[in-house]
Amino acid sequence: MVQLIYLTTLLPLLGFLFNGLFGSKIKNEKIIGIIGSSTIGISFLIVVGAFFQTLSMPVDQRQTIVNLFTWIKVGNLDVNVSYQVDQLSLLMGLIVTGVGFIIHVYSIGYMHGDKGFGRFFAYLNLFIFAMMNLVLGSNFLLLFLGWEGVGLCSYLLIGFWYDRKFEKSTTSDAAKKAFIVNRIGDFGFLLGIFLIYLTFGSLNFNDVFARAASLNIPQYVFNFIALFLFIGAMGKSAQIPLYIWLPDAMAGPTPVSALIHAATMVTAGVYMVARCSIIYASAPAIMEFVAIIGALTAIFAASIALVQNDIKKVLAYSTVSQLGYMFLALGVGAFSAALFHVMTHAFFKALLFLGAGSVIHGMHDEQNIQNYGGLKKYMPKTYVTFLIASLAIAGIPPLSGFFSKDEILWSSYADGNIIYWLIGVVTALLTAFYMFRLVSLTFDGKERFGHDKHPHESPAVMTIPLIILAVLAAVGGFIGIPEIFSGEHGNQFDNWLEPIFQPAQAKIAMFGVHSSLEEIVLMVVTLVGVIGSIYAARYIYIKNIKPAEKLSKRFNGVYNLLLNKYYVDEIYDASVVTPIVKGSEIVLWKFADIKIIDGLINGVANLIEKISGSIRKIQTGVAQFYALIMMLGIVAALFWIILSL
Amino acid sequence: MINNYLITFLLAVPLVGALLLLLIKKDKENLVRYFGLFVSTLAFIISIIIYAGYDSSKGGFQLVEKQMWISNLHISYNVGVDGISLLLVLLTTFLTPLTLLSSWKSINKKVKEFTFFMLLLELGMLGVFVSLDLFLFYIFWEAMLIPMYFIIGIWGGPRRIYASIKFFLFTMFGSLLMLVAIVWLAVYASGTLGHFTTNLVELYSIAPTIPYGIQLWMFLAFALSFAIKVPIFPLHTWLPDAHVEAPTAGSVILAGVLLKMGTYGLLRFCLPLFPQAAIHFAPYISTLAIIGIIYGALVAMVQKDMKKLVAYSSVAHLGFVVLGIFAMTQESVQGAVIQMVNHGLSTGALFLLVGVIYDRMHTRLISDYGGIAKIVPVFATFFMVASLSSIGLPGLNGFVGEFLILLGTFKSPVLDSWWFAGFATSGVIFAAVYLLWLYQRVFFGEVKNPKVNELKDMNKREIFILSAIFVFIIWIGIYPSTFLKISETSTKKVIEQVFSPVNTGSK
Amino acid sequence: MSLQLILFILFGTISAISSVLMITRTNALISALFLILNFAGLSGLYLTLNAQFIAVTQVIVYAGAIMVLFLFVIMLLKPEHEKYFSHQPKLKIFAFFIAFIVFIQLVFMIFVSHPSQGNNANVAASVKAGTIEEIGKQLYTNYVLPFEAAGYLLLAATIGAIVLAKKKFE
Amino acid sequence: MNIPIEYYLILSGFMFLVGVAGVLTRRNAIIVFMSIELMLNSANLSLVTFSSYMGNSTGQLFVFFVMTVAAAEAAVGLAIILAMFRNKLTLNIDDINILKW
Repeated sequence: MVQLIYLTTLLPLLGFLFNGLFGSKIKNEKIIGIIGSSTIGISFLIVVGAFFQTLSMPVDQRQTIVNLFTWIKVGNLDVNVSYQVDQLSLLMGLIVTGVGFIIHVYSIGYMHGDKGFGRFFAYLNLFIFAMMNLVLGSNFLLLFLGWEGVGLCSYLLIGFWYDRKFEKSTTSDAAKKAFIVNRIGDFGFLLGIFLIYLTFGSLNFNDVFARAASLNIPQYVFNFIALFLFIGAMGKSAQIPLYIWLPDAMAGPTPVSALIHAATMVTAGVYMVARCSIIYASAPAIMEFVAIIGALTAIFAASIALVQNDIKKVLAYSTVSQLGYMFLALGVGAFSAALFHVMTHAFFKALLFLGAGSVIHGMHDEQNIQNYGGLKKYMPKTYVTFLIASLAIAGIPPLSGFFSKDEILWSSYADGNIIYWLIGVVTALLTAFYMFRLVSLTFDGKERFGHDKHPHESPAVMTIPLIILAVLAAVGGFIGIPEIFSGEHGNQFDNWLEPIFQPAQAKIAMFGVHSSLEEIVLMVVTLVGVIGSIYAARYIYIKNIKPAEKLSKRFNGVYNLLLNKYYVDEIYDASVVTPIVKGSEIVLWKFADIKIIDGLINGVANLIEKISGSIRKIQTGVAQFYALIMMLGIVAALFWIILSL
Repeated sequence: MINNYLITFLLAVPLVGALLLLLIKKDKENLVRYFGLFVSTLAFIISIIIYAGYDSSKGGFQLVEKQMWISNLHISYNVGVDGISLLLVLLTTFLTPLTLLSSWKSINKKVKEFTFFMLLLELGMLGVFVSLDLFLFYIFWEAMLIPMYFIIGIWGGPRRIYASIKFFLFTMFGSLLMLVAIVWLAVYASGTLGHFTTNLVELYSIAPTIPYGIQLWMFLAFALSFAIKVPIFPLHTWLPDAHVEAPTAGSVILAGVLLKMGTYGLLRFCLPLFPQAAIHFAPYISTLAIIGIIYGALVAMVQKDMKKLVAYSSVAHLGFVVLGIFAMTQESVQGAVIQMVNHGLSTGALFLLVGVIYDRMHTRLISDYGGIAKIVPVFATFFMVASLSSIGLPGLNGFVGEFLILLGTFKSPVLDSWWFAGFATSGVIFAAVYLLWLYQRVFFGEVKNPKVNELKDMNKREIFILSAIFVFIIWIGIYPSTFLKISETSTKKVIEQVFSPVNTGSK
Repeated sequence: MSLQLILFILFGTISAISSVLMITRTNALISALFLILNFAGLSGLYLTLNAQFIAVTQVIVYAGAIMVLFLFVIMLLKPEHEKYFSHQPKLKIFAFFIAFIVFIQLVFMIFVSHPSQGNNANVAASVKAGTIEEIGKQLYTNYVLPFEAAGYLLLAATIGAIVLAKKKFE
Repeated sequence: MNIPIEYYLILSGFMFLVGVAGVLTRRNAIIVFMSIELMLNSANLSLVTFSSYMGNSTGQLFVFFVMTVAAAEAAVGLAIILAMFRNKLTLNIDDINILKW
């Protein structure tokens, strides 16, 4: 099974080609949907097979390299298309294909009747292809191939309904923004790759990491590599200051938001940093930087999510915030905690998005939560699953979110800084609050929509994926039960990933001495706070809407600041985008290019024309005059001869 | 044995074809078109045979034919290919039939003359790439201008006269200096070798012994001529005009092949002949190349005319190639060579696509379009792939070249600074900006211009042309080794010539 | 004073004076006649130089053929009389001045280089060189190619003259 | 042969410069043309002089060819004057300035 791992990229690629080339000709949605989903389903089975095969191997042999063919070979550079099957890539592969498969199935229902049905599945398959390359690639270049590939699919899928209005313009604007912001990140990533090649002379993970651990390399080089790579991660995983594209990415169809912009693609940055853990471990300053960015992003995005009214926007900012958590974890060296959160987040955030999709589907494309209310009696399955997911993200035991979030908070306290922990906790409280604001406004309370809307439960093809995901979101945390509860087995999840992070962990001084009592106290404190904020949210938004309104009026400035997302988009627009566009047009093109460079050249031409224009007057056309001049010449010539006699 | 005449045969095909074409009656336009297509396809087949006959593991000039021409001056008809020129020969013969095919419907007046000039153009371009004698090279280099001048001047847009004269004067200006340098070199050779010669292989052995101070001037004379052709910022202003005014086929050839002659010249002549000067000037030219990358991209971003946008993007792309050449590492030079081919394919494809839509709407202004993805989905898809290839998406051809160039620049001992690669890499952002913005404004959004509703999607002929290009776009993206292998030993040799101990010793 | 010198002075004076008169006459016809006189003087000078063939040819070709052509054209066209110094007189004086300067320079050069000094003229060779026999021999042996070329030149000139002078078909 | 060669040369030079003066000052195209013939003849005189004094016939052969050229020139030149007169109805070369820019 491990050797067949290339099928997990090949099959989606074939699915993409089939649906892309023939999708528009085949009118039958079933065929398209089945082909699109089954390629991913089979891939999932292969990954599962590979997983169990790997599990049966001894711990130190759990890495397999599947070499396919030489990609680029020039000079010392030798890059193969080869897949690395190990604990980390299998974990990511399981998430990608598993959640991917569920979302594919869900999309059959969600996209029903859309004109671009075939195109949609083609893009989704292409996405899985790219994402699998990203997580399976055994070198930085293949990682980058997937990295860019998922960016492309994200672009294509955000702009899927390219003629629809979205906010001030169209969805294609959002798509373009996503791609370009990602490109800014890629710029850093590319520099990182170059520097890696320059430093280690190879781009293969195994070579690079082995050399990083053994060679004596100056500190600043590590810092630069780590920093450049992290810039890439900032773009892909929507961290400050490059997070701006993700909320806009919600312009795409909801399954896309679930798959790409919540469960898989945006976690690519986390995966990449985790993959390069040894490099980061060698650059403590950058680790600190990662933690700070993560923490800031977490609380910053959560605060914006508090007041948003678009159901998907809330979830988008929530995603940004959760990604911030993951980077916080990476920054404090808790790599496996970050990945654990990647996994649980994939479950519950995908579920949330799919649930939101189900609501939007049932409410005929209405997305404003102020126009919902009391939907739980119309769509009970959606409600229950959505509630589970909300509890999970809020971190209520024993749902999955509790374990992963707790592990991050604990690590940030234990290995980082009390401030990280505080930010984490505040973010957790905010998360619980906005999630339950969302749940309350959507499913509880009075119905605030017009009579023309007839909310209905979604078909089975959509609800079954919801249920599956709900189960996963509920129980997914048990594979990572912290040591203090599970006893001598320890944290299963950590144990599985331990060989990957072992070299990095060895470099960072890990786990200062902390008592388990401390851990439990912190856990309880957080839990109490979270429950309190859930209660507050439910109280305010179901029973008594007044305080919220009063509050928002009283702090009108703050409220508007949050509602307008701190005006970051506008600031970027005014400080970066407009100057570049206007500067290019007015200064570079119209002035430098046309006036100066071209003007200089045309000026020379004109000058010559003018000079010759005046010189040509000498040509009177009277032959005698010419003869006279000739004679003058003869005089001069003879004179010269006479002098030399 | 026949191998020795293969290249002469390759040159003869378009020449004889062009002459035979003159015998066809003017009004038999379709016959003329089929004949032109046949001749150029034949040239392509021969170039494939040349490829088959070329041993890429050996490197060096192969399939060489040498006939003394002006024996007193040791000027010979000397042709041959190495890995670098072979790739460009293949590109030329590949693109020419496609461009002829693309102008099947769009060129209606003076079809015979058009086909004639296209074949002559092909001859000139092939001659430039296969010449191993500076004198012969110079003849082809200049001769190629003439058909291009007419192609722009007769079948061009409204400002074609201005554009064609500008094109002609610009390139002419540079090449005159080159002529002076060639003559100087030949005279220098007569001092060292005892006889006047323009034979490239002989000059390779003696040119590096030219005193450093004179080498600088020689280098500049050659480089200026090539820099105009490439074009390197700030000598690029002929390019947008020529591109915009030229007919589609002209633009494709101009972007696809003609610009490559400049970079090819840098690689074939400037570097090996004047290694010390090249090393001395490398940082300056690289700086100009990087300015070109960023400047070209920024100016492309704000263009209102699609063709002009693509033209400025060429400035940026060729900046990468020049950077790669002057970084002088194996990776970057290989990248530059493959990027020459890439640019020919992807920019050629973009020009063809703009031509396709221009044939239907007779406007290239971006603002006249919008939302046409729904109306012409096939066209939209092709345009998307071509744009992505130009942007440098991994898995397509553009990435391989750009990546190698940047990687090589990063580790270049000649430039010896991260800044070059750092700034150049920012070009990847801008490329995405201008192309995606173009794409968005043309294809996405709502239909604003009611005329576009009647647009017809691409027909079979157009699909065939672009598919042929896309095969290679994807091939190079996924399995570039096929092409990298061809030029590997040749580029290695160029770098060795630059850094050979003799040169560094005599400094 | 030898006869030769007397003849030289006679023919030289005729040539010089007639040339000056030729360029100063307002009537083209008179000018042409003076030019013929000048050619006749030249022909005489050639005889003093033992160049019989050239002397005869001079009379036949120049004075006979070419000048007749001139006279024909002059009479055909009836050119108006021109007022000699009326138009741009300064320029004309300047032209004469220049011509004079060049003449001085020439004379100076001739006297400085003094060609007659090292010249031990061989009369017999000189006489032989001027005979028709010698010239004919040279013309059909060493100079046969230029001779043919001259023939073609004349043919071309004939055709050219016809083409230029004939009235256009309208 | 007792006349110094200088005499002939000076005479030749004098005639040449008279011809030059004629070309430069006259406005009648035919007279200008005749002045040119005068210049040719002065050159012929030099050639014959040298030929005779050196006992070598080459100079005289040259004169022969010069005469051929002069004949051809006269024919074509007069034809041009004719054609010109037909177009412009003048022989005044001040009016014939089509060489002007």
